[in-house]
Amino acid sequence: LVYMDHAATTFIKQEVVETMLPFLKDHFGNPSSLYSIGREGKEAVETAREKLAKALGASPEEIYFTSGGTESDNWAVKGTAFARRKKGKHIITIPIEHHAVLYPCKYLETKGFDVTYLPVDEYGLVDPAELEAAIREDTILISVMYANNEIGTIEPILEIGKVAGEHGVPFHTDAVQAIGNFSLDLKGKDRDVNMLSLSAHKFYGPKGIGALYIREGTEIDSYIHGGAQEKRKRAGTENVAGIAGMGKAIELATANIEKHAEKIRKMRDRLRKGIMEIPHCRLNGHPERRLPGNLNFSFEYIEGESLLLMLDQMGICSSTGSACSSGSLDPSHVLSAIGVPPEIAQGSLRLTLGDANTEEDVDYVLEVLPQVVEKLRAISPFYKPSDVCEK
Amino acid sequence: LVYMDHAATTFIKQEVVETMLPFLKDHFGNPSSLYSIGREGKEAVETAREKLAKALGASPEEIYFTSGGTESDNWAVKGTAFARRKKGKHIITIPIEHHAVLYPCKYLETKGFDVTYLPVDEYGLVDPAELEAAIREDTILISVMYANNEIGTIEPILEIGKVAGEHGVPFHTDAVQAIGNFSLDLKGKDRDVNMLSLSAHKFYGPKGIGALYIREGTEIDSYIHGGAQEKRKRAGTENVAGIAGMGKAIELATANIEKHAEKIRKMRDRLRKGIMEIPHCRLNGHPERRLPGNLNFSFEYIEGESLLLMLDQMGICSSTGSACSSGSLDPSHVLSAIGVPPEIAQGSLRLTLGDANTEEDVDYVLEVLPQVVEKLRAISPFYKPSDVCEK
Amino acid sequence: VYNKKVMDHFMNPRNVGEIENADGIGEAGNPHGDQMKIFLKIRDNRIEDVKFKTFGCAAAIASSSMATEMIKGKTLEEAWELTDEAVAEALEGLPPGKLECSVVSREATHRAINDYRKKQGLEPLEEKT
Ligand SMILES: Cc1ncc(COP(=O)(O)O)c(C=O)c1O
Ligand SMILES: Cc1ncc(COP(=O)(O)O)c(C=O)c1O
Ligand code: FES
Ligand code: FES
Repeated sequence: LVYMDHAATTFIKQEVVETMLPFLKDHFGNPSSLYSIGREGKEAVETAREKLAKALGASPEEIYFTSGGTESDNWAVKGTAFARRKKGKHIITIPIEHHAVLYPCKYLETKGFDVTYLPVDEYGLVDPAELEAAIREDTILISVMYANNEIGTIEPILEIGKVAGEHGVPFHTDAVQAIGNFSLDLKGKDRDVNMLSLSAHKFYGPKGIGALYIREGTEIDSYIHGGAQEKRKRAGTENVAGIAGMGKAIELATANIEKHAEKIRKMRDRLRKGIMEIPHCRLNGHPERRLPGNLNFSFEYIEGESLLLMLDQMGICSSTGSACSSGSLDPSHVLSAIGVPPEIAQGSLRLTLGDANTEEDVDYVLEVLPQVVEKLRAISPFYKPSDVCEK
Repeated sequence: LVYMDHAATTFIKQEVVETMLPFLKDHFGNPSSLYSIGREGKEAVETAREKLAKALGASPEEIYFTSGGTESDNWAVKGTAFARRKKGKHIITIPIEHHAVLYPCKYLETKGFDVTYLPVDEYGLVDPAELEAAIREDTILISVMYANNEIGTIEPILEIGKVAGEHGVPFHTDAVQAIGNFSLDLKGKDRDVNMLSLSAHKFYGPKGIGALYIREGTEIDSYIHGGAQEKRKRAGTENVAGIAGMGKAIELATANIEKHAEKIRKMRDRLRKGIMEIPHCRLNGHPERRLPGNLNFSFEYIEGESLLLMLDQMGICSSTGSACSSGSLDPSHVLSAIGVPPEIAQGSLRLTLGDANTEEDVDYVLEVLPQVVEKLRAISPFYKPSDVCEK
Repeated sequence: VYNKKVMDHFMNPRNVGEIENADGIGEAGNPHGDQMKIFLKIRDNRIEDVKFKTFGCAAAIASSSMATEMIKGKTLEEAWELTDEAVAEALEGLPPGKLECSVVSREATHRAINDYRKKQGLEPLEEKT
């Protein structure tokens, strides 16, 4: 099996599973308990918090555990909006955010908030000057993702942070796809970020666990109320095994990050080069400023779900932004926002490389993909073999 | 080690861990993916949903996975309140609810909602007639727990449901402590319940996973917005391992429920009888209508945290409602609400029995507890050995 | 997601291609931008040969393949009776939400038959919905 869908989720590293197991077995105590058997859980939670803080260049007190990237995004967006309602009602974000940011924004619109979806360019990039121009007196939050999950585009986070900081607007970034690909330093270069979301299952940790970094002094409401966990900011008995696993996972994912990213990038680039030889295909997203493992192509005359399923039959796991695959009428909101016409977005294929991949995987995909594309084009009513390639 | 804190959390059953493991190892696919490797996760999620539905007498479509009891309670209370805001702003609950219900209610009060905290009697029981009298034209939700986590009192859920149903008010019940102790039948006797919260780590499943039952047709907003998971009602990549574990756990916990409850109740009753011999102790909660494994005593002249820690030193895990243990000024809100004076609530001890216990555990606690109580009283300035026991 | 039968017709679609100088050609699409084109060779009121091309999901491709199998050799009257349900049933079921993907095969078939009728100077039949 060739797994090229690391942006969807990753396998869990062996050491991570081993870190989790004791908390599924003997160390089952409730971290809130006072007696010894709860203490191991408590310690595991605090150790993980330190590991996350270290990996992000943050303080442990600024790390809050959640049930995943989606909850982190919801909390950051809605928690800030409600906490700062008296100061204003304007939020700036971009149309290529994950739904975990977009839908909370849509929800806030129904509650009287004003949201600007700042257009991005054909590569998905935000222009910091345009962002600055969009800031109003009543802007209470800017949310721009670190890197896009579909097309891999890396946003100019430092510049955006600077603009936000200069105008005193809190800045949230969804870094779910960034962890393990870039070094973050929230006390250093990333010091203008006020909130940052992450999710363990994107960096070889378990599903259903994530965190929100909240810089000290940030105004934000609790989102899940109840017990006194997480300094009363996020209630609920802790998913101790998940938290411990995430701690281990981030430690592993951020050790030697440059070398790791370089290795993935190399494989990715060879794959990209090979795929570009297929006629009538175009790369979506930025040619250079993209996640090291990300490739997103559109193959004209082909529908993406079919392509994905044929690849699956050949043992290759991939992803698509086609409307057919999602059961909705419109193809990927990200491809639409960067101006890819619907009929071409229909034929999109995302391949995301990671630790599960080897050079042999690249060879195999380069062998299989052109055949599958050919086969699907042969049955496409739109395709005329005489057409010329337009790269 | 004698673990008598099953109401705080339980160990995870071996079969449950085994059900989880494949999803931490080989079957790591994202359930939302279209290709084969995601399908196993998807199937595991749906199998668990069916098991939950079966255990509750519900339809699988009415089960929504969450990150635990706290999130389920937050969702039920706030999701209903916001969805029905146009119909009214009045909510009825009781002061002995878990904080996961109470704090969302407090939060709603800051958003213009009106909450009635209906007083309970000295045992913690709600009077359904009083509840009926409290219903107003603009009442949009009633939330009353199935059974209390501190004093074990079982509320008259069927009667409350009937009243709620007759007045057309949606009824939520926090059944976190009830699962595995009572048979639920949401299509039968419990048909007046509209929403029900549960949490896996209270019935020998993992922490950080729970569910909200939402009867078809119930008006409720999404609380976590984003991807299309859970029929677009609860976004976020699923905690597949946790969900699979919870499915197994509820199956095990609800097989042979009467026999199991009877066994626990017997041990509990022997322990109760023995403890009642200690002078100046009183049982909190209802003498009969209580969870089979629950005991909650107040030992006069003693402070609960000290008691708990001394018991811990002797290898007994327990819990207390003392203010000292929580770092807050007031002892347990539950004990206060049933009229236990603060100085007596300070000396409370909760012992909750479950599958980890044997008759030997009961013997051991009966041997150790009187000595520890004695020892602490000997250093208490309030205690005069001449006082007589008032049972 | 899809059963074995659907996957078989998707991976090995029958009757793919075009017919030169076809007697009837029909085309149908849906709002996703999915498209099917069908070519009929007709002799003595019977569908002697049929070919198709489809742009769409696996359900659309498998339905096209199955629909062409079902009408091949049939009289035009018989072929007109083709329904979405019959195609889905012959495929042993389609996942929820994918039932409408078989609609294009039925529509394209009807249009091809009408195209033929027009060429013969006959009134087109009224398409069912
Ligand atoms: C950019 C981005 N944000 C948020 C999420 C949601 O995180 P989770 O899957 O943990 O709910 C994802 C992953 O699906 C993502 O790629
Ligand atoms: C009655 C009750 N409700 C809610 C909860 C919260 O559930 P969780 O621990 O899964 O957040 C608990 C447990 O602490 C409980 O006992
Ligand atoms: S053809 Fe688009 S969903 Fe089937
Ligand atoms: S005496 Fe120390 S907290 Fe109460």
